[in-house]
Amino acid sequence: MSFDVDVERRIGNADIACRFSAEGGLTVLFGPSGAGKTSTLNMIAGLLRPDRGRIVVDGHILFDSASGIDVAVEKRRVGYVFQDPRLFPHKTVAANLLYGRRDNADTSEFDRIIDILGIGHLMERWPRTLSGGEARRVAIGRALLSDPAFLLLDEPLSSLDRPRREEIMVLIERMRDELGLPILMVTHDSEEANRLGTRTISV
Amino acid sequence: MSFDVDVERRIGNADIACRFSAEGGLTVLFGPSGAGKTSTLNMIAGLLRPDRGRIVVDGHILFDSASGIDVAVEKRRVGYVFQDPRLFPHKTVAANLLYGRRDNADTSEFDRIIDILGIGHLMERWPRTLSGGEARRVAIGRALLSDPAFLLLDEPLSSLDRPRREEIMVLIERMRDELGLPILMVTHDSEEANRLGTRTISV
Amino acid sequence: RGPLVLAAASLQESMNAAADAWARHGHPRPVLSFAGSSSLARQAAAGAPADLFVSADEGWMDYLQKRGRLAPGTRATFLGNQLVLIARAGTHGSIALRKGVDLAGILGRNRLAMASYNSVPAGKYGKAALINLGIWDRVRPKVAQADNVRAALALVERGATPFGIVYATDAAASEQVRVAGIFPPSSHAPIRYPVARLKASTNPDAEGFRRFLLSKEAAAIFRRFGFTTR
Amino acid sequence: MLSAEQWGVVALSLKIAGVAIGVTIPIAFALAYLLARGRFPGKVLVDGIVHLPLVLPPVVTGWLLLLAFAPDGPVGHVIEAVTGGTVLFRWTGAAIAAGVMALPLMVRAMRLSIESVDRRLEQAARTLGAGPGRVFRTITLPLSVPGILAGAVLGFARGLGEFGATITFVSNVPGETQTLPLAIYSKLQVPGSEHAVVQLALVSVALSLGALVVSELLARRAGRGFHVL
Amino acid sequence: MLSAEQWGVVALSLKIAGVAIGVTIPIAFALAYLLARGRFPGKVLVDGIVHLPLVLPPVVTGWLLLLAFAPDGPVGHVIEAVTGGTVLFRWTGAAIAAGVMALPLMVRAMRLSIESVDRRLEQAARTLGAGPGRVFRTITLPLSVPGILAGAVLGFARGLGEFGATITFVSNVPGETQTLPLAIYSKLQVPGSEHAVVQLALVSVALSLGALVVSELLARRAGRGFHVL
Ligand SMILES: Nc1ncnc2c1ncn2[C@@H]1O[C@H](COP(=O)(O)OP(=O)(O)OP(=O)(O)O)[C@@H](O)[C@H]1O
Ligand SMILES: Nc1ncnc2c1ncn2[C@@H]1O[C@H](COP(=O)(O)OP(=O)(O)OP(=O)(O)O)[C@@H](O)[C@H]1O
Ligand code: MOO
Ligand SMILES: [Mg+2]
Ligand SMILES: [Mg+2]
Repeated sequence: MSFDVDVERRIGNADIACRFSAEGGLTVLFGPSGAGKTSTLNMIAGLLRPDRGRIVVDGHILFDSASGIDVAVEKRRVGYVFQDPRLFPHKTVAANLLYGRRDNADTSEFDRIIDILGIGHLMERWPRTLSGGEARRVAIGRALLSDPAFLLLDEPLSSLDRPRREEIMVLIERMRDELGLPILMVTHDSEEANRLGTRTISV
Repeated sequence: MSFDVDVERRIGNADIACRFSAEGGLTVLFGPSGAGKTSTLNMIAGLLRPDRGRIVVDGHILFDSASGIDVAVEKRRVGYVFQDPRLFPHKTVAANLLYGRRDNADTSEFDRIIDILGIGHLMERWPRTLSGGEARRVAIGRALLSDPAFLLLDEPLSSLDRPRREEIMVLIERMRDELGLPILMVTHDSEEANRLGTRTISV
Repeated sequence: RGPLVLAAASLQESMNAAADAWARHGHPRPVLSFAGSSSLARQAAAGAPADLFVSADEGWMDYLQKRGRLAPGTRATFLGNQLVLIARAGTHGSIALRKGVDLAGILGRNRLAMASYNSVPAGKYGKAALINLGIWDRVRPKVAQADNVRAALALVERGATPFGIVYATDAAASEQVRVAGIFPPSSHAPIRYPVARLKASTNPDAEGFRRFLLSKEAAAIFRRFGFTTR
Repeated sequence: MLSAEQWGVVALSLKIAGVAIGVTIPIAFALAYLLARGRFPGKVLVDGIVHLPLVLPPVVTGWLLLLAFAPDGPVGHVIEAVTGGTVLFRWTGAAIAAGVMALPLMVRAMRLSIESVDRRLEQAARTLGAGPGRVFRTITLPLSVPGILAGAVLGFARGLGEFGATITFVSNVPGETQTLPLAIYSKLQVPGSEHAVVQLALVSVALSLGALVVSELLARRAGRGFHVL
Repeated sequence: MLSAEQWGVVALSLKIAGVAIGVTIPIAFALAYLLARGRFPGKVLVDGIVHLPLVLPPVVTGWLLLLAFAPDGPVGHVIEAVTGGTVLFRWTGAAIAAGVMALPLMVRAMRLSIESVDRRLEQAARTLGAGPGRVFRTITLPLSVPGILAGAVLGFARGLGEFGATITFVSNVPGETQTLPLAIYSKLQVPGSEHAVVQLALVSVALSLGALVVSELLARRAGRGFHVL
């Protein structure tokens, strides 16, 4: 239940370096626009290869430039809510939600998450017909339902109204506490950061 | 310096109806996800045709189903910041910013806006290389620089950090007050709503 | 199935009639594939499993023989033809094809349709004849080459060119053209159609049909279409 | 209406074009994927070879096929040893010619579609636990469907219309390699057969229109919701 | 190396394919746009007609062109009256044949690209004050560049390789309509010319490879930053 990250990467003219160690709970990643928050999450997820560094989550070494370890993205068991929804346009909402699901997942959990996200009525719809907030909620659902070992959340609540936000925050808190998932979350909302964050890291 | 909107439109199974009249200043459009805020803005911009209704901005009738008036999108002089950035992927940031610009626009204004948005160093970059917040700021700049007669802002500040947000809010306030532009803005942030909003309308 | 016969384009109607007659004797009807003799010879030379080859000149038959593609002792020349200058039906006047005839002048800015003159028999005979008449150098720039004699015929039928060089049998087959001049037989090598069985042939009926083509009955059929026979 | 013989030509043409395209689709897609995504030395060369049948005169392609598939040619030799037969003058040879000629068209269309697949969606799929194989099957492939369909239609139409390579490679054998174009060509050479030419040409047109309509319907179904259009 | 005569053939081929494609690109794009975006009755018909040259045997297309452009044909008549000349047996006729045969390939590729342009970007442009014309010029057109290039390459290659329609329509006139494919065909028919055939075929291949490379470079330049790839 921990992150141990120390990565460096050059993109264009920007040098992105991020180093932190977080034991348990939810870690908030804080920083101005363009600081490299999304890039850091991408490196942890395995979508962007660090030039140098080491990524350890919950004791599993996901990347280590020194020993040449680089676990494949699909083996990292990450639940990643991207900054943009990235729903699969050729699949219905239901198919999007089920895409990352394991066969042995229990259905009551599925129903609960769908219910909290308030997307039960959207199941048969195509992504392009969703409103901004609806798409965002489906994306959260898709990540949470993939039975992840840890969560990367890139401004997951930004386009949602207060009441909904509140409910989803409760859901995230529950995952943090009951399932003991390490969570790394980007947010610009200090209230959110204070409420959820076990600790805050600035990039 | 006013909005006078009364529109109805059916999309899929959703009936979207919105009626409000706002004199001067900045009007905040408030409502849960999926309520029809974006659809309402699209109707005012002319991108979505109301089934029935009437849209008057600053005394200009933009749409009136009764008398068959429907002003073309490009004639409405709208400054629209979409919920997603929608930058032109084949144009550099600079070209994106200049796309809607009039020939007689003054350059000092341009420089000021670019400066406040903090995107001066991004001019030669391609949109796909921008971070989420950078893209959002370019989209705001593009809309503000098109010499609009009114502004439609769909959660324009959602992916920005506090300090930047603060500066852009000042910019929007200035446009509201100095240029007297009617502004319609969607936000889920009550602090923002209270600060900027001359009035708040719930959908 | 009947034997596969590769036959020169000018045999279109007559060979079909011969095949029908053969079928009426109770044999499977031969399968006929028509094209310029040159194209057919190429396929046969590659060892394609056809049974008979009928060329519009001896040259392409020699070509196959040299490559060892013919069944020994099966080559025989059985038909002859005439070379003519055709014009579109409904036009008038004829041209005496003598030495030095001003064909180029008559063509003016128009063209003369011929089969490819370096390869397809009808074109090769035509070129030889024009050389013999001493007018090749002046006519050559005005020639439009087609990929077999029937394609040249079609150019005149469509009015794309006022004149064309084809066999007398082709001219007879079309109602839309008329003979405007006959090339003196001495102006080109005799037009002769040899037939031979191919070494790759496996059809038991092939030899029978080859012999039939050399028979009196077949000769009568071919004469009906304007060929000369031995 | 058409005679029994003409129906035979139509059926044969459909069989040849259908088999040719059916076999070529996966090959074309594999090549398109390689060209769209692969980075390897000699890529332009592969690209060029794929385009050969398009730029070479069909008769030359036919001639090369003839050389290769002749009983003593490199491929024909193998085929003879394995099957004891030959594709020369056989409908199988006509299908090979149609497939070869259609290949570059299919590859181009498919490649265009693969290149416009948003790779961020593939990334998203991988974070959801899908390995490269599953990502390909569930994301890349279905999102390329417009190009696959366009390629298949182009290829099928090209296969139906294929003439030069076929007549050079497998000759014009009624009932075996005489497809619609060859039948029309034959008729064109027989004075006074304009009626039959027009009839067969109309059949060609009807078939390709049919293929078009089917592909449009498939495209609409496949893209039910997801087309931005 | 090539003889002077062979260089002449190469130059003529390039002229014919180049002019044909240059003239056809805007026509193809207009048709592609119409088919991608238009909603009108008879759309499938237009689609079908555009595809005709693909599905009809080239010799039939050539024959139809001959009927239309012959001095007493409907088009030839008009041309004769206006210009006093004819395109029969002229390089202009060969270019017409090449353009007609290339058209369907170009339309398909361009259409595929136009269909994948995100229309929300066009909406954004309109809110910025751009009328339909400017939106088309500055958004739709440049975003379709991959398809335009793919179409142009396909078309150019097809034009260079065009044989059946050309020989039927404008015959095989050295120096005027004898393009590479026709020259190769002529050589192919003369025993012992394999060397010349191979030489000319290699030139064909080199030209199309050249076109490919140029198009790849253009594509890379045009898409410098914006390709998702
Ligand atoms: N094509 C469609 N078919 C069915 N329903 C649709 C379609 N397009 C939009 N909708 C529905 O219309 C409603 C209004 O959408 P809109 O985008 O206006 O919402 P919004 O208020 O902007 O929400 P958000 O805050 O989440 O962006 C939503 O419930 C959406 O699901
Ligand atoms: N291809 C590229 N070329 C040049 N610079 C790039 C490229 N890709 C990303 N960058 C830069 O890298 C930096 C980090 O981007 P990143 O997306 O990680 O920022 P972020 O912290 O997530 O910002 P935001 O809060 O705005 O989303 C940005 O300054 C961005 O402009
Ligand atoms: O081989 Mo032919 O019959 O001269 O065209
Ligand atoms: Mg980011
Ligand atoms: Mg919205």
